[in-house]
Amino acid sequence: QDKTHVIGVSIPSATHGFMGGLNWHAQDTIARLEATYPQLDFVLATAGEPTKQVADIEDMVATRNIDALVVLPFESEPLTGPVKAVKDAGKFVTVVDRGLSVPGIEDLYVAGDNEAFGRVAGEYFKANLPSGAKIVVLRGIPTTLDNERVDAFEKAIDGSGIEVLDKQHGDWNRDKAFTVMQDYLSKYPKIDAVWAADDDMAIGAMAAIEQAGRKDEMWIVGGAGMKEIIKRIMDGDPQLPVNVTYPPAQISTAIELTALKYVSAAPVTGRFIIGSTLVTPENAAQFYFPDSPF
Amino acid sequence: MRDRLTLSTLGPLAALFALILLGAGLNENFLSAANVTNVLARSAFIGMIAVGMTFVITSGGLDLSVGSMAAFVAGMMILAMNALQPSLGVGLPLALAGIGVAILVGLLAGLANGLLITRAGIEPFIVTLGTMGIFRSLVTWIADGGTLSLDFSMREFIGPIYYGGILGVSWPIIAFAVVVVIGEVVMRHTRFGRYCEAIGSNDKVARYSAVKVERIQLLTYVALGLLVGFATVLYVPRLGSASGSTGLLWELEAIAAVIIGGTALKGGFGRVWGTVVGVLILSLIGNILNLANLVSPYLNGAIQGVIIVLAVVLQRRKSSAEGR
Amino acid sequence: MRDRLTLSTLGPLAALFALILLGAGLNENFLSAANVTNVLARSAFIGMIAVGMTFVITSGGLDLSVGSMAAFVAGMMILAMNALQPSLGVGLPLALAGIGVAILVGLLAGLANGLLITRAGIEPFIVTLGTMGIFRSLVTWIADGGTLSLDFSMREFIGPIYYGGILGVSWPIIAFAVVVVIGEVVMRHTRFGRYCEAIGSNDKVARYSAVKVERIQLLTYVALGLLVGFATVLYVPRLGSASGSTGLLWELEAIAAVIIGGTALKGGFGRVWGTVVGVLILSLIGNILNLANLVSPYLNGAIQGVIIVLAVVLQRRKSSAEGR
Amino acid sequence: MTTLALAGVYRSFGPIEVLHGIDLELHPAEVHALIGENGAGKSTIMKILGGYLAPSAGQVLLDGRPVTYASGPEAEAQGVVVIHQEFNLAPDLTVAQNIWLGREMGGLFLDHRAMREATQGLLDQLECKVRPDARIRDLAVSDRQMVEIAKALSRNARVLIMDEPSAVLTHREVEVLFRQIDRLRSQGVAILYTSHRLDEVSHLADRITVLRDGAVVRRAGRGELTEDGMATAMVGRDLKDIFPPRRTSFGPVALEVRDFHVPPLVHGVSFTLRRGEVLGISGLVGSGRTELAEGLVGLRPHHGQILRGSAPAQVRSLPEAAAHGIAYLTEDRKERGLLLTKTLRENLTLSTLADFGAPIISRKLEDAALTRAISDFDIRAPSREMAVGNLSGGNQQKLLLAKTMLPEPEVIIIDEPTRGIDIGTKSQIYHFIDRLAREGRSVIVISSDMPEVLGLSDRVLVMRQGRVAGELAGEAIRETAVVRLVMGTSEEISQNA
Ligand SMILES: Nc1ncnc2c1ncn2[C@@H]1O[C@H](COP(=O)(O)OP(=O)(O)OP(=O)(O)O)[C@@H](O)[C@H]1O
Ligand SMILES: Nc1ncnc2c1ncn2[C@@H]1O[C@H](COP(=O)(O)OP(=O)(O)OP(=O)(O)O)[C@@H](O)[C@H]1O
Ligand SMILES: [Mg+2]
Ligand SMILES: [Mg+2]
Repeated sequence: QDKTHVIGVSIPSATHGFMGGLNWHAQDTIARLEATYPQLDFVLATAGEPTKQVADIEDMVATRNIDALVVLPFESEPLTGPVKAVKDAGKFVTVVDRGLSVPGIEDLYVAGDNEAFGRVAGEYFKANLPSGAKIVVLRGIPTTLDNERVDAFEKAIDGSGIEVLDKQHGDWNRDKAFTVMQDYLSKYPKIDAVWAADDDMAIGAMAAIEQAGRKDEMWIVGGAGMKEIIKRIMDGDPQLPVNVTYPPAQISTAIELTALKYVSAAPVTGRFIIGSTLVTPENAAQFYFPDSPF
Repeated sequence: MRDRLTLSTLGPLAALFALILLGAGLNENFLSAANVTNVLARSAFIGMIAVGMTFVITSGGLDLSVGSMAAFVAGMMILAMNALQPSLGVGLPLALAGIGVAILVGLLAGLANGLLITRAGIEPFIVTLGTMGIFRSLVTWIADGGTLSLDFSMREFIGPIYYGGILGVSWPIIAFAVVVVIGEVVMRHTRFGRYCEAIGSNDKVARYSAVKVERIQLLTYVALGLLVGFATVLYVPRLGSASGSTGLLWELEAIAAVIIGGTALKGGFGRVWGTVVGVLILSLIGNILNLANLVSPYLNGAIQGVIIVLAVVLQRRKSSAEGR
Repeated sequence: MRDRLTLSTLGPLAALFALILLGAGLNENFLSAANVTNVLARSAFIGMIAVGMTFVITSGGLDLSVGSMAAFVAGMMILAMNALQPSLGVGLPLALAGIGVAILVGLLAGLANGLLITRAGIEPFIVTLGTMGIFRSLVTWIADGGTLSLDFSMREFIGPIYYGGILGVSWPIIAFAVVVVIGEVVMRHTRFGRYCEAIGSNDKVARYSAVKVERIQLLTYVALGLLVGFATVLYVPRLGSASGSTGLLWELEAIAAVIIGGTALKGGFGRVWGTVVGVLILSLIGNILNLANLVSPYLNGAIQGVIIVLAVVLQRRKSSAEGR
Repeated sequence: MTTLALAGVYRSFGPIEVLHGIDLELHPAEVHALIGENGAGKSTIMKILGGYLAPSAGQVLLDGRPVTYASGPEAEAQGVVVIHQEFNLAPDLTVAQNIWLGREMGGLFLDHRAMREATQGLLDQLECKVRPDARIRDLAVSDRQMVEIAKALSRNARVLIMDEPSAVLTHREVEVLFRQIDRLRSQGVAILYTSHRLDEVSHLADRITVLRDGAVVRRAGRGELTEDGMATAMVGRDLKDIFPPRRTSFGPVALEVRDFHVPPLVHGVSFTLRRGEVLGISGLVGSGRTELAEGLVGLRPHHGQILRGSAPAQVRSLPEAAAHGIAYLTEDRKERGLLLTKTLRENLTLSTLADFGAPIISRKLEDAALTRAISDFDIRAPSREMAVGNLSGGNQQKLLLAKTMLPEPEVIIIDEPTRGIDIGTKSQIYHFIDRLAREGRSVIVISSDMPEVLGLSDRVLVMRQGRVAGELAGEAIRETAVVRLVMGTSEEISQNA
């Protein structure tokens, strides 16, 4: 194993909390692996939109002679063709989080479970709210994965008698969520709970609720396990009873597994789905990473 | 300007009233004190920035960097407050230190833009496109891709800057009103405003009239930077955090507000109170879309676009008699 | 124009060469055929749009909607092809139908912008800000918040439009070159180009000289729409899908390319080949950032910003002798 | 037989009627001069004839038939061509591009060579040295005027309407212009001409119409009116002593310039200027007078010495010049002098705003200043709140003068002060300049109007190709002497003087 292997990592840029966490984990893992394995080289590129990501991948192949690609597609559809081209060029391909639209391209698939992310939250709502309860939903940026989460959530509460008053897009953004929540509060005199499909949005929504003085009226469930939120769950904040994980650290798993192919004899292929679990005050400690920026 | 009150000035106001009527018709809570306060307070950030932008655009410039600048200023403010907290403790001194840092950083950022534009003689569009990338990148970098958050105890302490107020009027609204009044006076009744209009209508004539063109232009960017600093002082207490996505597209919103308000994009004619109307129109559109379940939320952007164009049509229709 | 070749024209070229040298120094593969092809081919989308934008800006206009328009055109093209696939089958007729739809939709979208601007007399900034929201919303809505994707078999079939070529030169590069040559000839050697410059320079003079100002302006937007259509015809085979995030910020990139290339934002003077240089500069910055692990990826935006400003400083320094 | 005529034409702008029932006839092969005070309505008449404005009432008759044009270009298609008082050129385009704008040669592709050659031909015909590829932005106003004339000549007019074409031209160019007018007249073109230089009118005109306050007050044939008679008809009273008597005593040196260079054109200029003195600067177009002046007030990079009194003065910018009490009035009123979209008040006070209250500008002081300016300079504005661009050309010039004088400078450099100003007001301005001098100020008058230079100056500096060709003082200031120096035909005269 004297040959140097180059692993390309292409991920969306840190435009919101979750992606920020993912970026941090990616860099952290790369730094760690580069220190441990001198025979590994990493190329990291971040992209703000699919076209840029495709360009990044092309550049990795054309100029950096990568042996393997770890990619978290900005969007599945547009990346499918280009990633397939990488695969066809004989590279090892690891796909993270968002699957490609044609099955069987990647060698390794590491992902969170969007369907479970929505379902777990929905099940908690169903179990903890009476029939006739009114809730509002803050959605992410309009994307397929947002659709999957929301659909799963709605399916999970189906038949519970819980009424979804509204579901607007908070774009996974604190400020936008704050504004939307403020307007929900003006619009609906009674709200029993909020599902903010992301912890950044949960934080924005919480601030709006607090300002309106309706803190005792409703609780919030966010998602993805941001450290501040987890901390408050640990502390037993009644406003934040639980959270649903969607770990940004999945990128670490993916990079590590890919690296393993070049530093060990272990065969690495297959699918690793990291499920979404419900974080409760009881188990919160194990999801708390105070050093992560997320 | 007075004699023209009847015509072009009615345009943006008419559009604003139309929106208010629409909102009131769609939801009875629209005119509630809480909602009005919400809308006004959240307009304050963009509003203060847009007032500064009015001067920049009036004097023939442009600033695309304000959104990123706001993120950068907020980041530095939070960083500074977190760093000083051990020595200053939670309290007024720390709050003042944070405010000072925000204003200073805003001023310096505006100065950087202004110097590049006036000294190096590069188009404002290019300079501020460049600094837009630079400021945003720096925030992301400082925040390590994540969010810079103010220490919780301090957040509680400065929260009232956004949420508090006097006589039921919240601070952001008061600050915004003060900025608007000063801006209007400066634009209409001081040399600075007059010079901005002169430079924007014909910088050569201004130069031949002994106006220090570069200095005035520089000042517009510095003033805008300062106002971004002020806006940030209001912004940080609200959520106590800053990240790479703070202030995203504020520049577009601020410029749009200025132009909806009747200031010419080519410069030479500025209307601060028009800008206020523009800001309110934009805020109200968002508010109304949230309050009314009109259609698919996917179409919010489309409705927003249609209303913006309609608002301006309404305005231009009225003022076309003037031949502007 | 000829006598001025020595001065201002060297500026953008100098910046381009500096970047090329930098790239070649950083990575030996930079000048490899594969990388050069990649960079040129991916420049083609923005490049074609920027050529159209050059005409719009030269005649004193602006179009902020091109990025969203590209998304919308791509969406409609995919929708049409998927709808027609059962009847036409995978093959050339379907590809041609898709291309026809893209061009038609682009043309209509450009026409809509142009009519609102010239007939209703609203500022281009406002109109295209509005349609920017509208087009993007429509795509999101049609795609139901997700992604519209071309059937995979068809994607395979039309893939060669992007990836194929003749004599080792890929189609996007050829198409881009053709558009540039036509654009340059139209700008320099036809009435249309001349009238664009005249209108941008002083529309009243143009009107007094029997130039049909509104018609020319309308045509610039239609031409830009058409070019967005063409660009989309190249884009869809590459990624095979369209969503709300397709073409995000392309408008900013296209406008920046035009201005880096030496066209004045206020209009009156357009340089198509300069725009090409601008597009290449922007593409190369991205490419070079990927070539070397310079710094934290968080700082990419900052480096990009610095290089854009530097490129223009280099250019303006050279041309300041002209007194522009 | 008439080619183009107005019958009972009225025209109002808003509530103000500026033309009250004008009848006017243009005949082929005839030069018809239209004269009148500033704001009398000459330009308005010309715009109506040229299809750029519609009459509020009354008719335009072409070959005896009533016509209504939708636009200027439509009239131009009928052979009615206008040279506008205000420039009508696109600043970013070249000379050739402007001349052929809207009527480019060539088929699908433009025939650049043909257009450049044709342009060169036109410019040669006008003895104009501008290159066809020069951008309008870079041209001096006089050159721009020549381009305007060239553009009109290229149009093959049946009717040529010229609104003060000579206002910014020196006598040599005026001669060229007259030769062209003679040629066109002999080819049967009907010409309508305005000028405030009455000598030109009596030389050129076959027929004269005098306008006062929007109505025709006098019609005359060739030779029926003397220049004095024209002036009297225009102004409505007798004009005597157009020029003030010469001053006889001067104070100490106010300004001294030594070995002054304004690259690339102006070199080695030295002169002194005393208090109470009026120094005229004469020269051909492009002789560098404007560049010298702009160098002196810091608008152009320069080197050499400037002394105010006896102290050296640094003048790197206009504000610095202002601090030294030096003011400059530009020859380019449209591009450098006035903000055309702003009101009179805003323009008047722009360069001296600091004197009108700080931090809040006092509207009252401004209004008072405007009232004074309006009466001092006889500015005729239908409304004080109107955009300056809608003032008549002469009244714009008066406003510009008022603006330059407002800071009460010690040394005043005025470039073409009376461009487009009517004879009555001219006289007022000459007396005003005289008053300034008698108050102990120093005035430099750069002028292409020969009688003005002769009548006003205590000393005359003649420039040729960027250098001082000679200086004349007292009795030596005679037209022939100046002309010789201007043309460079005789060196010894400068020595004698
Ligand atoms: N667009 C306009 N709007 C308002 N008033 C106008 C407009 N154009 C001209 N006027 C007014 O009409 C009157 C006649 O102007 P005109 O330009 O015809 O004068 P003129 O005889 O050409 O004067 P000059 O010798 O100064 O050029 C002036 O009082 C002028 O202010
Ligand atoms: N802004 C400018 N840029 C480039 N060249 C200029 C500019 N202004 C004037 N020139 C050129 O400089 C030369 C001298 O012009 P200048 O105006 O100084 O001459 P002048 O003696 O004042 O003549 P005029 O009677 O035309 O005012 C002219 O040939 C003109 O084309
Ligand atoms: Mg006139
Ligand atoms: Mg001159």
